[in-house]
Amino acid sequence: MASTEVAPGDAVHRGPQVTVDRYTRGARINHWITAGSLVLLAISGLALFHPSLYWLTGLFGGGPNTRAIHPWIGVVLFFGFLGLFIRFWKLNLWERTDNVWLKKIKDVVTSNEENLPEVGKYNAGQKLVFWSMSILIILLITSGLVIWEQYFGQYFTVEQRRLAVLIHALAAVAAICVWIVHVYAAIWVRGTISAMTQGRVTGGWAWRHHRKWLRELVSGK
Amino acid sequence: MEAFENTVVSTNSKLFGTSRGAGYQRKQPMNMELSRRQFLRAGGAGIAGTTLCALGFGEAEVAHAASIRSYKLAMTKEARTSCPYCAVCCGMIAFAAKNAQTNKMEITHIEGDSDHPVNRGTLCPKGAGAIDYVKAKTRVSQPMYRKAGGDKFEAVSWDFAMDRIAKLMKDDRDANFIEKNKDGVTVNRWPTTAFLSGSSCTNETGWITWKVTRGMGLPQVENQARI
Amino acid sequence: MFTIIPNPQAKPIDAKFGDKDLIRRSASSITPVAQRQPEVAKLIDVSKCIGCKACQVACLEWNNLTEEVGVNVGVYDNPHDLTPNTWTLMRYTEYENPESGNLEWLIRKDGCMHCEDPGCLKACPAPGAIVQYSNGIVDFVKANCIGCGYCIKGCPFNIPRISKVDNKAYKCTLCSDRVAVGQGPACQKACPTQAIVFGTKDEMKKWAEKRITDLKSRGFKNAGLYDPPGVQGTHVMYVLQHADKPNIYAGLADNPRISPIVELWKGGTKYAGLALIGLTAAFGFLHHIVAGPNRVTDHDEQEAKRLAGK
Amino acid sequence: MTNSWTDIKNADVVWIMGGNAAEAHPCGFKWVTEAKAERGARLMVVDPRFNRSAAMADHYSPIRSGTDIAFLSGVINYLLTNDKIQHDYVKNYTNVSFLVKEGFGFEDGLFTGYNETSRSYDKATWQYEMGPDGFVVKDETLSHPRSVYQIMKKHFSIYTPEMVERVTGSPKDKFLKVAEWAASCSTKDRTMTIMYALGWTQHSHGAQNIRCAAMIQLLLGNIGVPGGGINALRGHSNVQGITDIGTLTASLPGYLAMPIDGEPTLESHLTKRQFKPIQANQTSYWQNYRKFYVSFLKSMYGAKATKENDFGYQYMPKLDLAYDVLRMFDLMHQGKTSGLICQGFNPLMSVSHAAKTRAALSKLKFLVSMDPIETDTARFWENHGEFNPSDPAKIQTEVFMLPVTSFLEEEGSFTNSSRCVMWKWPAADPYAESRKDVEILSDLFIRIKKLYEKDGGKGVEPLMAVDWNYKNPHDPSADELAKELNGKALVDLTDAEGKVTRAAGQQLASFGEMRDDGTTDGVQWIYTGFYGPNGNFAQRRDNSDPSGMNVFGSWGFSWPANRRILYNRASADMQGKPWSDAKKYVLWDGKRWGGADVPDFVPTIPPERGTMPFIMNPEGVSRLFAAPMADGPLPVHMEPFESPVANLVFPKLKGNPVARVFKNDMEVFGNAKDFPIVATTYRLVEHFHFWTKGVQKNAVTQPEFFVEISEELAREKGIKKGGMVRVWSNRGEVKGKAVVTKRLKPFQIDGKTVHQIGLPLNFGFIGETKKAAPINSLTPFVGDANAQTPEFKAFLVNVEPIAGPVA
Repeated sequence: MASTEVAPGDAVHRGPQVTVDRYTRGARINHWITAGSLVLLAISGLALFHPSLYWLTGLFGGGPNTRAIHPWIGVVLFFGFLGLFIRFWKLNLWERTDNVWLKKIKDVVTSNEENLPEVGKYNAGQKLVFWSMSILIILLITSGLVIWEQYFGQYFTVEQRRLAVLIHALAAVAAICVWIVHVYAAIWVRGTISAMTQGRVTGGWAWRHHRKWLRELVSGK
Repeated sequence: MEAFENTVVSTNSKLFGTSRGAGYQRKQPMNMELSRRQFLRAGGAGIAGTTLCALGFGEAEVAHAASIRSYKLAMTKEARTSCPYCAVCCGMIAFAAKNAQTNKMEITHIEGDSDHPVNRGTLCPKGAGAIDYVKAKTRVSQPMYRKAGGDKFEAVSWDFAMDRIAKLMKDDRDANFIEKNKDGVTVNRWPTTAFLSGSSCTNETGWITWKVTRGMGLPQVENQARI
Repeated sequence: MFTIIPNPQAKPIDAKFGDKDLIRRSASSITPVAQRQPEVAKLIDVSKCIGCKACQVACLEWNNLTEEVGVNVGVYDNPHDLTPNTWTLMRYTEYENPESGNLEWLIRKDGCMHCEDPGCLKACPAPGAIVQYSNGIVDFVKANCIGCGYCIKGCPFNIPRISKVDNKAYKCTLCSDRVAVGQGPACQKACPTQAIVFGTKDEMKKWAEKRITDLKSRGFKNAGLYDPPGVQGTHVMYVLQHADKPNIYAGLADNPRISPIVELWKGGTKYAGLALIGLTAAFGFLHHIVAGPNRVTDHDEQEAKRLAGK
Repeated sequence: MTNSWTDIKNADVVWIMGGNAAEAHPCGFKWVTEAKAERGARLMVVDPRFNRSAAMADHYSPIRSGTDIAFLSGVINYLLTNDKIQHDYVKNYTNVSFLVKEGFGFEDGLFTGYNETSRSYDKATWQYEMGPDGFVVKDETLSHPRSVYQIMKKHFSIYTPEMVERVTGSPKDKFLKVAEWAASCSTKDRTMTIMYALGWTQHSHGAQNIRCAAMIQLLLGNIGVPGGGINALRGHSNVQGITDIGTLTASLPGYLAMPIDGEPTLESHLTKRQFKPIQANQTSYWQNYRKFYVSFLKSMYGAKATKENDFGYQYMPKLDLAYDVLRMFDLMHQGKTSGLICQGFNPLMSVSHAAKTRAALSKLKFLVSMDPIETDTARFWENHGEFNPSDPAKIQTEVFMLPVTSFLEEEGSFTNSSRCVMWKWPAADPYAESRKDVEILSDLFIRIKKLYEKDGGKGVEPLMAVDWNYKNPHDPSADELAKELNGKALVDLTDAEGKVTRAAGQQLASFGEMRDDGTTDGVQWIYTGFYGPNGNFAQRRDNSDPSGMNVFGSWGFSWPANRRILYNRASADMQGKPWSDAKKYVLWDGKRWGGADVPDFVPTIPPERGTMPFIMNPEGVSRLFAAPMADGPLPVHMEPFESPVANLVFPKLKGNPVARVFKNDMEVFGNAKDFPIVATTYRLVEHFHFWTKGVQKNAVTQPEFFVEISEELAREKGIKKGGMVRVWSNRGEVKGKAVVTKRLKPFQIDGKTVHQIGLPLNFGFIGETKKAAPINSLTPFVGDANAQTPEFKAFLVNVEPIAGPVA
């Protein structure tokens, strides 16, 4: 049967200790570019968002540079994330089990995973992060272009630019929160980070958190 | 304000402007003080007091703020002049400073002369932009000469230009000068060269123009009075 | 005739107001100067304006600005809009008065209104890039400007323009440098008909009353002063023949105020946003303390081996 | 201006017509807005366009270009029929009661004495009836059919409001409002000022436009009175001064006349001009003509001017005909002229029929341009495509462009439109290699004299006779020249008792001191006193105004004799009392004439003597009926030479019957069939003539030539706002952007719709503004019958949209 949870490059390695390939090199590079630009955007954005954080512009060589660089990083982020989107959107499609998983969110946060349905490559939380980021980044890039004074200022009315700047701020805040959740989850769920560093996780990790994915990998060969 | 109707307040009121900025400069500070008092008096209707503070005549001394451009006219030399354009002849003050390259006094700013009874310091867009007239791209900087049938101007020396013009004029005058008309009346007329006299020249220039043109016998002399 | 300010002097003069007279500073909290200088104002009497553009030229000249020579597009307005070099602009409207049936050529001098509650300053993220002096002048500080264009969004009159050359924001300074040495703005000095006058705001209001009375005597029953309360009044005011409909004067805002969107953005969002971010982080932190990490057990590894090994 | 810029503030009604003060003289227009704001004056504007002045007006009435006489005559008719005239004034201070000779008549628009072949009038029948005592015969009752009053009533009765509407296109009600507001100033306590400019002068009947205005002001008693007068708003900064100096073909300084062939001796010239009073006890100032003339000759020829040689009268060139600017270019076009020197002058732009001007310039041997900036004329030989289609290879003219100092780089005096002579001090050093006009002309004159000394030649004696006694002959100082203008005593001047009144070498204090025996000199009698024994009054900067009447009598020097309002004795009644306290100005205090201004009158002549205020006229009074006019003693409605309709008042009249038209120009007049649209030219406030197109800041504020078109005409022709249009007349074409505006409206003339377009004149092919062909490519080459001022303000064109940028 055709696999629904396995992405190209995913593979199981037997041995004294089972390991599972979760992310290809390409995927990882893509992820870290995206991650990096998002962090830079957050810092530079916050610097211009609240006076108390204006000092952060120092990291970019002062206010004018921060103003000049921020939108370009935004472009990088957009294409970076576009890459991730193309790679991952299929496996992030919503399924019935995701609703069950969400209903049992209490067990999620208390780590009682035995009460949860078996999860494929991505659980509902990860899917939510994925989709909210997708939407927020689209909002950010479009509103961002509208307020990119240097090149696009003249094409929009002041009213439109005002709206855009507000949307940009709100979306950015949301995106930063989502990012925090994403990062925290990676830290909280031990053994996750190696997936994006070496590209592989332990069999136990896969068994514990993405059993359905592991089963298919195994049965798939 | 009413007091104002009768005297235009001013720096050099009741004074002859002397030659160029120089003499004027010497007197100026004293008169500026005088004018400030006059200003107070003139503005008398109470409001003036506050105006003065607002306009910065208070005594407080403070450093320049980051945003406030340093005072452009400091250390310039000023002269009273008259707008060259229309016949209102608005009074102007021209501020000049020495240009290091040319070592010449060059205009840095022009504004209306508040003392002048007609324009009272105001200027129209032409007067207000007069600095770009003296600095115009099309300002002629040296004598230029275009040969007969030539397709360009070439820079020449003053001597070349003036000698050539004098020669051309003498040849034409000798060829066409009429001493007596057919009735034997002395007419001393040179009818084949014409002179258009500029109406933006000073009266003194006008007189020299009259003297030279008629002195040579030109009947064809006109100015902008008709057009 | 309104009081004539004596000619400027050609010698150094200390600025009579400056940093110590700030009442507002963008993206910074300062304690406003205790003793405000008398508020100044420029009064533009549209009914006396012949649209000669002397103010435009005087502005370019005094501020050493160079505007490019454009083209005619079928109107008298040149340039066609405010630019980083054109800080003031005459806008022409041919208005057929429905009541009198007369044609009126309404000519308005556009430019910074120096609002008492300046939207540009509110919106500016760069500390000290926009300041407001106690006499009411709102000024841009080039050195601190980062060229983000937030001031444009903050301004209820669409005045500031960002230069493509140095990416800084520019607008009328009310000739702060002239006012600082006891002169009026360059445009006011030039104005041939005294359609522009300058002095304390109280004085300007008194003068405006006189003008309005004259206009009413000529049948402009709605003549009035434009000093919009929406921005707590301005330091550039208009005398309008038809104060009941400012909009006919080339779209002068009927009731200008800082856009609610900008208020929301610079008000609630700023704090709520940071708070939300903080909370999310805090939640993670607490959760980690309470629930601790979610670790893979040996049992999990065995299970994985078993599954794989089958 | 009979009055002054600042005096406008004393007006109760301001009437602007044939001019656009707000556009052309903004800083002078200030006094109109002041009169409105400070004393509630009302402003009315009559113009083909709703212009900048109209934007400030309380009342605006449109008028078809070139029909001012009909409109103004309508107002005169209104004043006469409604008896809205200042009776005491008119009766005493005008020639209203004079009788005109038997045989004077007027029919079909022509006065008696018209000669069709010579296109001129024999004025014999236009003269006053003179009594045996040598004085004019009057009828104080004004009832005599040949009294000026009765002649006027008859003459103007045809200009009814209906007729005015039919001819001028001004709606009856709008016209009547103008007439009523004017009439409101026939009372003794109210005055109206009339401001005009080239909108009145630049017509083939320009002088008669102004005659009408003067007559209105006389009927209202508004001449010589504060807030009144008839005020010509002059163009160039010193056009007044240069006109006073008389660099005009037939002029000497101070409005003296050039000798003509018919005046072989000084005596023959003078006797013709020594007007004797034609009423008892009048002064007729021209009795002193001889003194002024001789003093001038002494300045011109110095020691070479002696009693024996008629004070050098013979050295002076004599005129065989008047070489006005139109004839100048017609002769040039015929190839009869070798050289042209332009001093701050741009004829290719400013003379009518540019194609003719260009062709004329191409026939010159040499052209010299003395100017601070490059002019289009200096580059007339250059090819600038459609804007200046010249072929350099075909043009054999040698051209010189000499750099001249700008106004800021030299000192001297300007005389503004109010006749006020004011000094300016140099502010900067000469730019690059530029030299002052005075240096250049002196240098040229000296070089030419040297050539004659060396090689001899024709006309050496008159050339060498010219007095050139300056400290530095190559650069006479402004101060020296100013002193010459004023004049000085050449010997000790003594009075009847032999007491020395003015020591030899001293500057004269007034023209009253001039002598006709060669003991005084002085270029310009009207300026005498401006640089008297007490120094250079042009430099006076006392701006106090003791009288509060905006006189500023101690600022500069206003000629003549520092008078700020001309004929100001007329501000008082026969007894010397002001007409009203509101207009208190010059009055008799029992011993002398005095008041706010210097009396324009002999200060010691008591009112009882009955000496009249208009001391320049032999009548002593002003002229409602003026025989000296070339085209009639009274104004007559004349259509422009190019007109969309025939003369509706006098169908037989074609243009001005005595205006001079050269043959080749007559041929290129356009007809109403091919050119149905009326066009007029004008200045823009952002520009000054043709200089400021080279001034960057002004180019920014008005960058490109445009054509003003009514919405109705635009609709008819399918012209878009900002689109390109082509405008052509029978002489040439121009192209520009269309400014479609409500400020122009079509006229209903005798039931037919007539469109008018407006053409700003400030653009050309040299400078920073977008290139354009000279507007005078379109204008006709015909001048006013009296002043030869070209008819720029009313001619026929056609217009069409063309491909081009649509903004």
